[in-house]
Amino acid sequence: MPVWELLVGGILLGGLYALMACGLNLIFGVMGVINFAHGDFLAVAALITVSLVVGLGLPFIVAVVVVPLLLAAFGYVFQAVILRRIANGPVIMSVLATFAVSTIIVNGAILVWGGSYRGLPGVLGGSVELFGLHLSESRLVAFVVAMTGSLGVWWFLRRTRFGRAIRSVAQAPELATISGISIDRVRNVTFALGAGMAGLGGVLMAPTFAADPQLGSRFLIKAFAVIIVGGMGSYPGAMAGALLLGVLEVFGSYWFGPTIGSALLFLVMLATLLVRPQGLFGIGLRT
Amino acid sequence: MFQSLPRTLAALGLLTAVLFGAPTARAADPIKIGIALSMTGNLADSAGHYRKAIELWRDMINQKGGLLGRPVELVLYDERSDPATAARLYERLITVDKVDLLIAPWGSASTATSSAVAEKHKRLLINAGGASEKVQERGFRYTVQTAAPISAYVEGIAPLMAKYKYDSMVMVSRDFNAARDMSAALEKIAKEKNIKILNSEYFPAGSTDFSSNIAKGRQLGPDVWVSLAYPNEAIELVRQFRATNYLPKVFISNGVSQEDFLKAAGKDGEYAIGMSLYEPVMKTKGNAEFAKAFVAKYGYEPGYFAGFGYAGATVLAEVVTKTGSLDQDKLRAELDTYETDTVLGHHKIEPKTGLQVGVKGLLIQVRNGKREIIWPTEFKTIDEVLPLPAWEQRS
Amino acid sequence: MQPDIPAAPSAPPVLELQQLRTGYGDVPVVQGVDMRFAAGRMTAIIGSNGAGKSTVIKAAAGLLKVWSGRVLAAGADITREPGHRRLARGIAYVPQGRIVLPEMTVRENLELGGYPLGSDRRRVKAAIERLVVLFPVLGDRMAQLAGNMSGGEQQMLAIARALMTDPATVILDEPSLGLSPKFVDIVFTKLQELSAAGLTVIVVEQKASKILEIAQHGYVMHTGRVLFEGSGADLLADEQVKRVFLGEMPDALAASATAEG
Amino acid sequence: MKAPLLIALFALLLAVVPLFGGDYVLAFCVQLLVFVSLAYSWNLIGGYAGYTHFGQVTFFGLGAYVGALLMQSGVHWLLAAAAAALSGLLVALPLGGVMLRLRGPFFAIGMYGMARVFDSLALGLDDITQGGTGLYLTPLGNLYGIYAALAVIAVVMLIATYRLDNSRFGLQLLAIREDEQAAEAMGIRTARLKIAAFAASAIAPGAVGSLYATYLSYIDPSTAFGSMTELTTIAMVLLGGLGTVFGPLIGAVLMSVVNEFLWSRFPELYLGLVGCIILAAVLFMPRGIASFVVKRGWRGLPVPREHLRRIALRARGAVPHV
Repeated sequence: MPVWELLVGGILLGGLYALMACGLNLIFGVMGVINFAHGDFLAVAALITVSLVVGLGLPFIVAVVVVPLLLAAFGYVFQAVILRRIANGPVIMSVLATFAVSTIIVNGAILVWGGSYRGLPGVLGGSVELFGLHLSESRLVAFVVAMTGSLGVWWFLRRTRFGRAIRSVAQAPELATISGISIDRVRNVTFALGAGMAGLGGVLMAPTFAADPQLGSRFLIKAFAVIIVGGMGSYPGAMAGALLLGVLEVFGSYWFGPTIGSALLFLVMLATLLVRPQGLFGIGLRT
Repeated sequence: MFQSLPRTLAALGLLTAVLFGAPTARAADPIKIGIALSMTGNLADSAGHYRKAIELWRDMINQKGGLLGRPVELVLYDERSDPATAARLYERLITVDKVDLLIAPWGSASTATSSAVAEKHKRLLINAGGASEKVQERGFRYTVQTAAPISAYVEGIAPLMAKYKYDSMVMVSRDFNAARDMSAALEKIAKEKNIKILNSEYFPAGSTDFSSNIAKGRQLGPDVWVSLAYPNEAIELVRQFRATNYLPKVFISNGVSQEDFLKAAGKDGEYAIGMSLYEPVMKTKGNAEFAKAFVAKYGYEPGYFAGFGYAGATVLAEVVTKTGSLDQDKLRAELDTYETDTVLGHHKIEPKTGLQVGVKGLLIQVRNGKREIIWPTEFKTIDEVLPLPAWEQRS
Repeated sequence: MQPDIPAAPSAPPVLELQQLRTGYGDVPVVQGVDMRFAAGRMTAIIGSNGAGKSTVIKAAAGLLKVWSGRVLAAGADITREPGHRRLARGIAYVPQGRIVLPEMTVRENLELGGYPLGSDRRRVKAAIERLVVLFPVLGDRMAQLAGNMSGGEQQMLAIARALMTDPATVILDEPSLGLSPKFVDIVFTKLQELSAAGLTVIVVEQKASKILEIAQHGYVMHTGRVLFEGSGADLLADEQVKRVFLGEMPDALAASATAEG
Repeated sequence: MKAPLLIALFALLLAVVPLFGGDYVLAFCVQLLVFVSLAYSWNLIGGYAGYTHFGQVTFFGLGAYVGALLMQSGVHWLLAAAAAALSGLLVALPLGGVMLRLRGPFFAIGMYGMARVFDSLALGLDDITQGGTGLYLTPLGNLYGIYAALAVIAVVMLIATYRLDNSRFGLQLLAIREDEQAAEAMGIRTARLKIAAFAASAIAPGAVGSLYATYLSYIDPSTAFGSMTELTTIAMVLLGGLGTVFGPLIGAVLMSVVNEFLWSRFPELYLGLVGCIILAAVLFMPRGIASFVVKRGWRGLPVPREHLRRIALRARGAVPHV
């Protein structure tokens, strides 16, 4: 059995999962909003990236900067205009709202890009050799960005004034209000941040996957699995959870075939929910 | 609330009329052909090419004066890649829109459900987009396949392997009905030709990671890697081959034979081999005209998804012209023995099951960003390069 | 026993509620309440369970949408102003129930209270130092998780946090809730100290007689309305208040009190 | 007295449809009734007990496969549907025991994962299910039988919901939704009730799944466990009114009609348009149409215990401390 190859493959896949989960962890883990449109944020970001790089011939790095900003702006407006109005309602309302937005995004993307698959040939397509193993360049970059990004957000939430404000809004919104924090503003910025991270995720996934408007639903549940296994709102946890799930999926697929391999992801998620709802690693921001 | 009962009923009646009434008024008494296919859902991309070809066919035939002297009109619906919706929409096409002729949806699953509806209404359904043999083997009288059957997809593989004395393969396919049919067909061939099948796996639709399959492939070292998959999966496979510096001696997938693959895989897609059923360069009947018009209208070369749609419509139009009628039973009877040539090649069905037996398969190789035919020899446009050149030897 | 500090007639009260109506969802809870909180005074709001005491001050603190009526701060209409702007007007609020962030340290909790001070670390630090003098118990626990402290200590932390921005007015919602008698005394003494130092204190309390002993002014609420108003001493002395609200009273009696009031 | 009248009217309407409608109207009604039944079932656990989740297709798909396999071995389709209903119940009992320990979004997401697990099983156990090939069945000659069976299920679900709404059980479920701990403190055996509601909510989906397979004469994993089926059902219930007697019916009818109208006229936009409609409903009628109409004083729609319902539907996190 090619243990090392599978392990490295799993870890790099975990990096992609961490990337998918990064923004969702802020939005679901910290704000408690189940954002059904998160996968579509990723897909649209990937599609915009393809359009910028292949269509307009801009360098990839431009997309890395521009696309997250675009998505962040969209997220801000989405939160400020729509989600804010139902923030105090039952969780299921935000689910329905984000689901509705998801269908609108998918439809819009089909109108703009058509249904076909798009890729980024030539961008980060190569492989890097390390100790006799061949690692995907694009996944390596995604992995590094996901890990540093996660650590960065973790530091931001713990150590900065605004990060603390986000945490207090998540844990006790009333307390935040009486401490002079505008819940609306914090939520808008948090959602924008989460959407921006989804944007970055989408950009970095564009070189790996064939992107199409309906790519999103494939990513969504995996991203949820990652943050549930890792612990809601916990960034180190999500990183560890993503790696664990990636490794598990690759090994599981190797042993039991891809169908069961990807089902393992959900089984682990269910087991975590039932046995250790706070996540396998440490404590989330919301308990 | 009961005082307003008459008014409520009137409103209900109006609503019913709006809902279930035919959406378009008749103009110059056209012949209406009904199709429901995916505009959304996971088959939207492949169905899109199919649809474009059929729309092109409509334009072309109308330019030539239509069918039986009447203009052709398409009634198109989106079945959302959902077999249930497809069934309902064919019910609608038949009973509400009262279309004259039917062409099947894209994909075997939706064809399975819509063929049952057509059968119930004794309506001819041209199965132009479903490769699975199971659909035909149900013995539905009114479903006639113009799409290539699974056997056509795989027939080039054994000769190619024999030529290079390759004797082992792995199969990694998306789990859907046609892929399972294909595996069965390949297993049969393998038995006859003494080919070792080292591994046969299915991945669920929506899979994007093939790390474990590649690791297994590297370990097993097959000569040939076959994937019955959609273009996105073919794209992701070669990308991941490249990214992990893996390459079988031959990589064959039907997903390679589409424009999306050429564009999205770019250089990484070079030398990949595609199972194909149609190529624009083929010297089949009417193909030059079709390919030219297709490129002119849509800006890219048609692949076999498009070829299927055009061929299905062509066969349908020919039998209608020949019988001079829209009577479903007459048309079906004529199709029993009707043989013709389409852009796909020869059309011929097995009368009992309606299974297509005329269309032959091709193998293509991607060279300089274009599809070139490498098999069978009579259509060959280029000599194949095999085994696939290693990644580091490519510029 | 308290020196009476009459509010200067010309100066508007620091906080004033006019014909306030509010509730939760569609359910009305507070049905037309008028209250005036004069500067420097300690005012107690008492009443039975469900009288609407907490609801009134929540609305005053901007945490609950006001259905009708007005909330004035030093004469300015702040009815529609969002809750997070109250601190800027010098009005702080100490909620009841889960009152600290248990997974944050004491220092982080205090820093949260100092959020409006901005990112200037020195100002935050100075404020914390000032409060440690007032609440010595917090001094040696700065690095401890707030959730690990006793209920009384958490209440101290909550009050300290509310004072981080040095507000002129502080509203407290049942600060004695769930505390041991010893800590209730400590908390009340602390309130008295703060009041004596010039802070305007508004406090909702179940422990009515105890709070009326130290408050200069008081409101008695029942079923969403103000039943009685008066100085702490007067209310303490009032037979009806005593009979109905200061002892264990059956609902029927309260109803009769409502009818009479 | 008005509710039984409305139910009778609905039943009557269902009875006359086959007399006047053509095959397409019937096919439309089959789809509609599938969703009505699913919506009422989901309403039991999601609306009354407050355990909203995204895993109802688990039972729908299970029923489809159980029914299809039985029919393939020669069992009559009605019997197969009954067996499928039973399979839903039998699987839901232990599943409920385990999953209902989860709350809020965790239960919702957990059940979504559960549906995916079953989906994978349908693909993975290909010796039994034929994997992605799907199961082919002999089509029934016409739709009347299936229509009638579905109509009966829909009416039974409607009546059951009406009875529940006026029963002690219903009240206890509402209490669980409102505050589970308090309900427990009041002596309500919450665990048992929740599981009962969950299991009850799995019966009709099982049967309906089997009937759906009969209707299509084909079933494959992506049809049986489709996420769209799930989300459409939930959207219908929420649109109509969570935890109300007529909400699911109103939601299902309205959304099916709107869907039908939009996709035949705006095939390229309808998905987005449906999204816009749902969004508008969420923003402007968050309690669903049933409550919206009642609030506007339309007395035709009976809603018992209105006051309680209003409290129960109040925003989370604004529980009064009065």
